Amino acid sequence: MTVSFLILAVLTVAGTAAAMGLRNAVHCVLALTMGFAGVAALYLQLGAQFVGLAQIMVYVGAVAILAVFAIMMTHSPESANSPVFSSQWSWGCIVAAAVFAVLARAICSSAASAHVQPPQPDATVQQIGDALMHRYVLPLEIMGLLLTAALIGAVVIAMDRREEMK
Amino acid sequence: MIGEGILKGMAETARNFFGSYVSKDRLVTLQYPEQRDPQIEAARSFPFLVCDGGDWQQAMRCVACQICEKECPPKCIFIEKSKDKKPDANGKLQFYPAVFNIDISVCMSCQICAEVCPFDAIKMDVDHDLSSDDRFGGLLLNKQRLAKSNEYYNSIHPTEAAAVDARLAGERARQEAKAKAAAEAKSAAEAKLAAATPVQPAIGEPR
Amino acid sequence: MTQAIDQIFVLTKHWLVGLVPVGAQPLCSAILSVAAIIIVFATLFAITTWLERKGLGRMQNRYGPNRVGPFGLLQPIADGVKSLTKEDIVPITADHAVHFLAPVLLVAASLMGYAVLPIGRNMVLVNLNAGVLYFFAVGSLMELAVFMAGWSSRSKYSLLGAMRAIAQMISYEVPLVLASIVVIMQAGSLSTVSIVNMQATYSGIWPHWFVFTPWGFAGFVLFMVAATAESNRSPFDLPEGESEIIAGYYTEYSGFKFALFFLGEYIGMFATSGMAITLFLGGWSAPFSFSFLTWIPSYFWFFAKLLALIMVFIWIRGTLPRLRMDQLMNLAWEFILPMTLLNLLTAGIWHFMPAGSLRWLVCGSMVVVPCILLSSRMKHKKKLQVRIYHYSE
Amino acid sequence: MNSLQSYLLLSSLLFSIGLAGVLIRRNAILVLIGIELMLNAANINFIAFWRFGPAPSALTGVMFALFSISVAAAEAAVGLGIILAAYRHSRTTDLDQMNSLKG
Repeated sequence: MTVSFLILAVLTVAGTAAAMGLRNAVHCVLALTMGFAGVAALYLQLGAQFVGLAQIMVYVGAVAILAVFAIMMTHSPESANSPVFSSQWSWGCIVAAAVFAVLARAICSSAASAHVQPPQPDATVQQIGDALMHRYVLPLEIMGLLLTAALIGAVVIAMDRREEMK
Repeated sequence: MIGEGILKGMAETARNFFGSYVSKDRLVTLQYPEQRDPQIEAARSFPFLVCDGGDWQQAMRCVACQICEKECPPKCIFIEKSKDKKPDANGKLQFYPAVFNIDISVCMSCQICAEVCPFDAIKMDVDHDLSSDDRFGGLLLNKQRLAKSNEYYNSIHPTEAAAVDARLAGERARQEAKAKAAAEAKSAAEAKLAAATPVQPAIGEPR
Repeated sequence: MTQAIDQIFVLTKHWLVGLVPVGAQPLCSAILSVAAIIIVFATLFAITTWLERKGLGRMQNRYGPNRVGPFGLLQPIADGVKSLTKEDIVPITADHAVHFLAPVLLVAASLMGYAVLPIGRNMVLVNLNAGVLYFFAVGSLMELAVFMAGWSSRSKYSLLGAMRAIAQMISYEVPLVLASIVVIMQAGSLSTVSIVNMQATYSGIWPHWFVFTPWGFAGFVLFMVAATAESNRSPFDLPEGESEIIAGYYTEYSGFKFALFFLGEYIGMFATSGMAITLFLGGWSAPFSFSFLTWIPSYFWFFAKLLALIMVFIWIRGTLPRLRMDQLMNLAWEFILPMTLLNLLTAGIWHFMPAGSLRWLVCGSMVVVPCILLSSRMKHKKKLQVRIYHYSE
Repeated sequence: MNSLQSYLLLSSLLFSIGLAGVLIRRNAILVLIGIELMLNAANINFIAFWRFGPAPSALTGVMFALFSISVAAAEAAVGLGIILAAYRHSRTTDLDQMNSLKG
């Protein structure tokens, strides 16, 4: 393990753990952006430049802002004093820890995961574009359709229908 | 077409930009501390105390009647009346303000003090660049800083000052005439003189 | 000789890097480049504040700053000293950590964009394969910084300003990216260096700048409008509309943090202008291929273009009044977005038509006709008309 | 050098953190964010497997990560829309209080 990987891993885990554990919801999202940025840096470290930058643009630039807006729109003063964690939080922690234990054991015992790093493959934008336009053109189109549907659906769900009900 | 008005506006600002370098009369800004607009007569800033004659302590018109202190809406005037009396400019014995302070950081330049003063002792100044690095002391004007001569008053508000001077002169003349008449009547009571018609003194020579 | 002058900074850096041990060379090289970028653009920021105040003053028939130094040239230094010595006030209810981090993040995010801007020939910090994407990804960090500033201040004005700013930045990021996609389509690359290299060739004396094509010109104008909104400049400066919400999201900042916000905003403006130069105006290439023009070093051309764009920004700020929020949003979604989408189509048609006057005619009309139609429709709907005050007489 | 194992361990840790968040948080928005985290963990796996896999030139992992990011974005938009609608209905985002299906 290199130093850069360790730094990024600590950053990511700290950010996401803070995002799930802090009291103030806005602080949670701000910590989460740190975690997302760490993940993006991990992608860059793995040589997937395009994915890493897309991650920053989508998660930090859009999802985090969206979440923050949603938190501020649903904020109510009485929620400031209510408990942060649900009543069965200990069970949740146990389940998560168990899942991690199982996954970690599987990973450590697997022979396939002992691979050493092969030489850097290049995933240039050109190659990604070629792949998107040839081999993966159908998923791309479906993705476009999905995003359009999500756009319309989100607007329709979030729209205030009080005007119509009158 | 969108943007037509934008281009028109941009042409206008460009004309102003280059015009300001070409023709000097476009630039109306005065370089303030060095250049100043001529003072207009109606300008008012803060009150000052009018003095007749030379020595400011002797010649202050104020008799410490404290009307201005009571009338001042923001209560920025502080007067301490003297215990003894001193002769004023006319030689008459009067009270005088032992302390007269105006906090011009509080003063709102309403001019009420000048209007209520029965002695025409407090008037409005035009001096406005009073900024000071001392936040409290620098803006608390004491008697000495407030005292200004009648000539100065005449120079900043000539019309008003002339009217005030005329009125004061008239009053003084009337008083003198009355005193004279009283004296003459006293002497006439025994001398049995004919009517003593007092002559009005000429206006404009108050002192 | 010409080459040496052109590459003087690159050669100097190589010489300096050669002085340190081999192991530290990459780090040293990076530090040198970053320091150079920060110093140069912070100086440009200082010059721009002076230029802006002077230019705005002259447009309003005033003198502008003229006290500190000759022609007021030392005014930025005086401003800097003033903001450094001012008291740093943090509201007692503010979220202290976030309040502190917001200006730092803003400046850092706006400086990060310069990593992919080719300032001159061979003068780019990193030639990223996905440079343009990197630029926009980093630009989206600024929204987060703005939100942090507005939210952590615990002030209504700050929060309203931040909300306005984020809504505006998100709305205009779409046309900003879409307007630059035409260039990416034509260049076939997301790397800023290869985009500039494509434009730095000449046919006759004319350069192959993308702005000299119908879709390039339309894209450039749309990009600049979106960039103006993205950097919160007048006439899109609603987030800091002084008459309504004091100073927007940095209402509660004072002293040096306020100066940092100012710096971040200007640095961001330079970065987007630099991107516009890279994408449409040929980057560091000379406007004509005359030998006396190409003799002038490449970085000079970049900064000349940058200063020209900054002056246009100042000119527009001196001319136009602030928009209303609904006008702003209507402009983005009803005019600029359809225009950018149509522009994509135009660029595609341009690519596949044979060169000639017919291509110019078709693509030119594809830009002009929708522009006229859309603007007349907007005028018809009275969306951009003069405001009528119903209740004031 | 980093091994595939370290990336996989990191991603499983991220997944568990996301899962714990989903299970223990009361705020619906943070639960949604937990789901996003789990998706991110999966993406790290995709990229890591692509990088260490036998045929990186096929770009399968990168493609999958890209599509998964766009699906996640769509999911976030729709999910937050649903949370807003639910909030408008029950005036809360507390999942422990949202316990009736009846409108």
